[in-house]
Amino acid sequence: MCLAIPARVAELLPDDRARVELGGVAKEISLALVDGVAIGDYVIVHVGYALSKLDQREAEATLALFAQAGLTPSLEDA
Amino acid sequence: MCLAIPARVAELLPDDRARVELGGVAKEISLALVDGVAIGDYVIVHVGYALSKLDQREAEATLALFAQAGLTPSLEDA
Amino acid sequence: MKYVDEFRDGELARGIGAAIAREADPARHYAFMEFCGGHTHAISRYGVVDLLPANVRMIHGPGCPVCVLPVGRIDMAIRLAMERAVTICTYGDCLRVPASGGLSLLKARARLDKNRADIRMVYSAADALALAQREPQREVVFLAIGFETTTPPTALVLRQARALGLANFSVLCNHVLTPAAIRAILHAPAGAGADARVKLDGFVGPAHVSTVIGSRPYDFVAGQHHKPVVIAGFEPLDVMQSILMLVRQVNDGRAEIENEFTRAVTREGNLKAQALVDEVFTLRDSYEWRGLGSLPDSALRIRPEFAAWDAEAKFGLDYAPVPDHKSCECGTILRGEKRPADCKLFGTACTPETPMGSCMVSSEGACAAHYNYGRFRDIPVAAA
Amino acid sequence: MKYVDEFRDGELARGIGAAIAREADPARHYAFMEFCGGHTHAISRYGVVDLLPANVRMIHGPGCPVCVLPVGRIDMAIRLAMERAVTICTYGDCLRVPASGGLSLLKARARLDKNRADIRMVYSAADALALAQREPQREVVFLAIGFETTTPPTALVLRQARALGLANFSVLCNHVLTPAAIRAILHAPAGAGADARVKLDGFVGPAHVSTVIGSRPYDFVAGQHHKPVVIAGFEPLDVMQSILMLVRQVNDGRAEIENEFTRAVTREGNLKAQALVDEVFTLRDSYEWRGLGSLPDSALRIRPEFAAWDAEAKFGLDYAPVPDHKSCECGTILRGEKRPADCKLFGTACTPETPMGSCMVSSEGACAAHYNYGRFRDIPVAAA
Amino acid sequence: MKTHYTRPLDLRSGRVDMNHGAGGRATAQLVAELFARAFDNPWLGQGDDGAVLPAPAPGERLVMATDGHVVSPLFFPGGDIGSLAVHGTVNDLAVMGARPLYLSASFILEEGYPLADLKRIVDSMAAASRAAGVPVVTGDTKVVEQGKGDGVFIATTGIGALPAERSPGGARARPGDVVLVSGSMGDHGMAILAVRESLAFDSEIRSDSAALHGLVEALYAALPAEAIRVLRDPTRGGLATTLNEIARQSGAGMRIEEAAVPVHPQVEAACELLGLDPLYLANEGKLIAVVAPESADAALAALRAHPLGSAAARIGTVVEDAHHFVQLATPLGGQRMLDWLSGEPLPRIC
Amino acid sequence: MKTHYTRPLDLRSGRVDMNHGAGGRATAQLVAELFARAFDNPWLGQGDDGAVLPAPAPGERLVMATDGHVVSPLFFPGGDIGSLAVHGTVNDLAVMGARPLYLSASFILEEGYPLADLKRIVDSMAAASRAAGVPVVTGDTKVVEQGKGDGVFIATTGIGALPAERSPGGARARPGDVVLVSGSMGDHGMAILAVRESLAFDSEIRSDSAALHGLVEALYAALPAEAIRVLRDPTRGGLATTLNEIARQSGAGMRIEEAAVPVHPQVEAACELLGLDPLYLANEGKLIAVVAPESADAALAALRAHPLGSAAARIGTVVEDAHHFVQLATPLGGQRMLDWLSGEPLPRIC
Ligand code: SF4
Ligand code: SF4
Ligand SMILES: [Mg+2]
Ligand SMILES: [Mg+2]
Ligand SMILES: [Mg+2]
Ligand SMILES: [Mg+2]
Ligand SMILES: [Mg+2]
Ligand SMILES: [Mg+2]
Ligand SMILES: [Mg+2]
Ligand SMILES: [Mg+2]
Ligand SMILES: [Mg+2]
Ligand SMILES: [Mg+2]
Repeated sequence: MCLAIPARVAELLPDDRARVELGGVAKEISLALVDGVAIGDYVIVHVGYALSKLDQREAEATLALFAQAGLTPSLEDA
Repeated sequence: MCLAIPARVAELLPDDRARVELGGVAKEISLALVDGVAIGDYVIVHVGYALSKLDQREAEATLALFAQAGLTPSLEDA
Repeated sequence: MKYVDEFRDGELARGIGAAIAREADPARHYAFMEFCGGHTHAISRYGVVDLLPANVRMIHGPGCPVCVLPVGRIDMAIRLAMERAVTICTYGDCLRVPASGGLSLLKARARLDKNRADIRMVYSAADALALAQREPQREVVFLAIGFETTTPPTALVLRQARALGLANFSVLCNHVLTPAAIRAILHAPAGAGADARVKLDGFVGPAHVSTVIGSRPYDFVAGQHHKPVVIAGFEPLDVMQSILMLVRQVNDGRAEIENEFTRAVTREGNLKAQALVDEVFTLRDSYEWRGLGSLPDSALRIRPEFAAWDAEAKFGLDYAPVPDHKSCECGTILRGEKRPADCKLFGTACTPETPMGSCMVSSEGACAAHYNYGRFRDIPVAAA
Repeated sequence: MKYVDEFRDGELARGIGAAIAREADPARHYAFMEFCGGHTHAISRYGVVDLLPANVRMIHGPGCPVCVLPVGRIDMAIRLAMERAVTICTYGDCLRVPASGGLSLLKARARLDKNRADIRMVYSAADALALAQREPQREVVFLAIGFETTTPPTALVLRQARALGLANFSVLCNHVLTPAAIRAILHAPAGAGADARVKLDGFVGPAHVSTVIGSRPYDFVAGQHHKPVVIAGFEPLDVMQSILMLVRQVNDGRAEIENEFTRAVTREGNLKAQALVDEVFTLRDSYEWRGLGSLPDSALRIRPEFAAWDAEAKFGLDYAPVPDHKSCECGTILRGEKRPADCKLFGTACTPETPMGSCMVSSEGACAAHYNYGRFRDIPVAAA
Repeated sequence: MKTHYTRPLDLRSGRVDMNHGAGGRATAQLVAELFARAFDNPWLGQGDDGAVLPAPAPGERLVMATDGHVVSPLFFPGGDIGSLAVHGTVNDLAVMGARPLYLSASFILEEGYPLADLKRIVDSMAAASRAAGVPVVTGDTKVVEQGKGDGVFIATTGIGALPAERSPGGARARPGDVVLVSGSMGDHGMAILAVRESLAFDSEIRSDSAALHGLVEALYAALPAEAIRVLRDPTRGGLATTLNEIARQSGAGMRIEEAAVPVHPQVEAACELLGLDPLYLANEGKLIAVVAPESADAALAALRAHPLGSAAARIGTVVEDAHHFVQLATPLGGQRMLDWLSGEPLPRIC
Repeated sequence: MKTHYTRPLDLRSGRVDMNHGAGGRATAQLVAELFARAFDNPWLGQGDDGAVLPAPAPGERLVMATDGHVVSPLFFPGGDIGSLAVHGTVNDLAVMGARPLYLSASFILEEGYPLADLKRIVDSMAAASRAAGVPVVTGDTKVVEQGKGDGVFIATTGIGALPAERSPGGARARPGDVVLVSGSMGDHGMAILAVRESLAFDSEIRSDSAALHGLVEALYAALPAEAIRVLRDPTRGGLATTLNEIARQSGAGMRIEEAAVPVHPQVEAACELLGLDPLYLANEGKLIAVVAPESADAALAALRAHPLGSAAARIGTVVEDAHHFVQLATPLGGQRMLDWLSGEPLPRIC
């Protein structure tokens, strides 16, 4: 449920709106539900609204966790 | 102007309406503008209203007049 | 069709034609105006001129309700539909009448937002009223046009609307009066082509209009203007017979109101219809006729008692006259000074698809009748 | 697409899959419920089960907002459009949800007089509001559905509508609460198939719902029910990682609320959105969930201050429950007792074109996901 | 295991919805359960993007004709849009002198249209196609939103084979040729008007909608191919417009005897009521034939011997005329032009 | 004497009105000044009820295909309804293996549609027809009242000639055959969605609308005709539905490698935003080819050598499967079904 996707904020617009960019596609959305968004931030977009900011450091950490899970125990021990 | 056509009253309907007949085609019209119409009468129908009754005797007289005009004087004199 | 077919009989026609040829004085010309478009139509459609001698000429009068409707009145209806989101209901004849800006009701309809407004053809005024009753959220305006024949039905629906207290229905009234137009023809000042002006020898009088108003209203034509009138039915034999009767009056030096259409027309007319019209309508001070200009006491307006159903009052409409094309010769054609083919717009800029002047508007107009039915007479055609 | 593609990497997936296989105890079975349809979709669309060992089984939960919408609520919207000439605006997902009498919003739309009413898809609640502003003569009702993610946008448009004093706009509110549904799953009485009932070993917790409500509301699952929860993103690697984390909790005998989706979910959630929701909505005493029955305190209604924009108040609507088809097994499927192919209606009377039960409604429902993506697993297929 | 089951189309109370045009399973189901079943033939059954068909015999040329059908109302006395869509295109092939071979059909359906009515239309179309011996070999179905269509539109295209010796064409009329019509004028147009809500009157007028290729074959059987100059079906615009088209294409004029043009008495009466001219009303089962003078009698006899031509009549001749006017001799003995239709034939009050 | 003058059509600010469809002078004028002028060819110029055409070469069979075009909006990045109406039908002929020869066009116009826009559409259609070398040889025009149409609908029908040795067909795929696509999937469908007011987003996505018969000829030039089992253009319903159609017709299954299916990155991104799957979106210039395994490399090379096939890819194989399922290997390494499109592809929130 709740189809949402992270998109990069490309431009801040009046009235709490922003232009976000995802894979070359741009769309205007509302920032009314999140505070303190800056250009370059990633936000999670759902039905035309940003629901939250994406924490880029946490994203990298999660990816690192994935990679670590994939390491065989022997390699991990090594 | 004022396209109108004589049609035979085939049926008297409520609300001052009638069913008229012309060459096998039947249509419902209003009799609100004419008084004393009976079945079998011919009325002159214009935009769905009878404008007047047709005087059948006068019609015959007019046709007779046409025929008379067509008679050549010589014949007429004869 | 009884009382129709008999009046179109070819053999009788030839007989009457022969009588006209026999009785018309070869030494003189006869010029008669058929006032009504219905007669113009019958003459053109049946090729009646071919049965008349060369010295009897028919001049097509202004008696076509859509032809005389001025551009500004159609503009009013179009504005109501476009700007006031109204549904205009009107007779099919009106849909193609040219308005300002290259529009007509038909073309305007193509530009409407049909979710809100519309322009619809009705067969009868009652259909417009029924639409307003059926769809109370729709604002319906009946664009009423016509001479004395369509006026009583309009009066009836106005009376009904008032009785029903119908809030979403009104009438944009353009009913005009035949006698006033005949008077205008008789009074018309000579134009630039005054020399060429044809003296009218008499009138073929209206058929169905006369069933309503009777023959009495034409008395002034004979009395004041010394012109004969023969009221005639709309079938071709009626027209021919009335021409014969006019020839006879002219030959006799008479100027009388005669009635060929005795099967439907009386001296008094339809008193019930007249009373009804009188209850609902009153004279307009002045009304502009396309091709004839503004004529006093020549049209009807809705009485103040019915103001709630008078579209002009309800929507605060003002009439803005729009001049006809300056090359249009309708005026002189209606007075018999010129013929359609004499107009330089005829058949080029002005055709039934794209009429420029009033006479090209309906198939009953002088120019349209000539375009549709008579154009071939302008040129020699090789025989089969 | 940054922060998307990396989370779909096939090589990493195989690594996590191998870790799960390695860490899962071959001597036992693991049954985890992914509550959210978003997870169900990711699992089905990416074939995640093929990367899991046979003793780890995923049970598809009720977390799909259109699946849980009961027939009676769609009926209310359809009645508004058909009988009250309203324009219903809603998300695309709702259009095909089956209602009474073989209808759906899409099929009802085909029966409307579009001149008066309509049923339209919108991408956002704001589009419905904009329509009402653009067309003041149109009565617009936004059929609002969804869990905690779509609720804040609905709250925003309600606040705007009140600020604008918009008279032709209202919301038919069907916002529901995730924690209440999880509670219902945990409390569900054993059905006839109680013996077959699967003990749930833990939950994959909602992704985007949790960005709004945070991780705190799931504490009762661990605290009262001693079940682990791992909040996970909706990408396939997120799901796999969360399964690995659940396996580890089970192996360790832990029951904790863990968060795999740290890049977007905090313990507190989006406080601004929560405050807004609180301003506009309040708890409903009870709300019927399709497949789960009536659950107390499980949904939101619009506060009395906004009653003028609450379609239920504005139009005096009453909810009439409509029972599901008696052969529908959604309830037992949601509890893991049965699988879609066990239902005798599956794939015959009940298909995505003609769904009979809630699980077949959206592609996120358990039955629909199996029909669309997994049906081939029910039968042996010859290899290429 | 049930893998492909779909609930049968609800042809009793179902309606067309957007899914039926989306190209997925619902579209496939509509095609399979309604169209393919009704039109049933091997080409359509293949389910490919088009139909593979035997080519015409050696020496024959192809003829291709198309017509969009948008009639309102969809059902009328004497037919419906389905039968009309077959006849309209078969007739265009027939009047080219061709043997009609195959039809294609493109349906544009409006969301909300009752499937039961659609089935009636499709069944009627299939019956007309079978009766004419011209199968619908390929088709297409689209659905448009309510308010963006009008129930059902059907565009049909036909392929025919034209024997080498035949070559009728609108440009081939020459002075002296004789103009024939196969029956009464205006029946279809008036049948439609009679059931328009706004005009409603009662009559027994029925559309003449019929396939004319049999009648055309009868004509070719009776006279030398070369003697058949022009064949045409006077549809929209009626006899008047069609004669003008021929006159313009041939650069000739015409003289028509109005009294010789057959008109059904009820059509004539309805025309009087509405202020219309039957010569401008559409026909959907009538033929205009311009033939060499020496073959005129044989042509008339051949037409009259066929059930669709029993009221055939000789109505006039082709004449030299640089302005290619069509002139009418009126029953009164006068002359007038019979011009192109100008605008739509709308009921008149004046 | 001026006898035939008509004021020229107002192609700048005029609008379609009911007169243009009445079949009289206004219809004739629209056809003459707009359609005949744009499509300009001898057949159309004849002005008869249909076109008389040379038949295909001896031994060749006829192919007939039809499509109704109802796209909204009428103009979109990469094309418009005019070019689409040509490509849509030419492609149906092409994927039958036929050389497209002739097109017919049936226009259903809505009262009020601007003539200037109609001219743009007709000009675009004429340009597409000329570029494809397939003339529009006959046509028809109807006008419907405002609110009973949607601007312009165009139904086109095509005739092609099928050489004796060719016989691709949806039923001819057999286990072991290789499935190729000529380029990226979903471009047309997404280009249309991008310009729908309700969804509007910015992208450079353009419809792939193009005529495919050149590409098909390149394929036939490169491999034995027998090796080309199935050709199809994945239009409505997209790749997923078209593969299922082929599987059903052939009574086989398919195994597709999802990662091998080319998708334009912006189409992929837009799909993420809207909750759509590119494999269900329409294409209007892409080919699916099922070829014999031994010819797969040659086929791929031939496709890639053509400008319309530069991104061609081998995406899977045909397998035995009594249930004729299309199965997809996901990039993650899992398996799933790729089912028929169910309903319309609507944007999702969940
Ligand atoms: S042809 Fe046209 S412009 Fe000329 S007089 Fe007649 S109506 Fe006027
Ligand atoms: S297949 Fe349909 S009826 Fe059966 S359990 Fe699933 S949703 Fe319910
Ligand atoms: Mg045709
Ligand atoms: Mg035809
Ligand atoms: Mg024809
Ligand atoms: Mg198709
Ligand atoms: Mg409609
Ligand atoms: Mg096709
Ligand atoms: Mg196609
Ligand atoms: Mg195709
Ligand atoms: Mg045609
Ligand atoms: Mg529209």
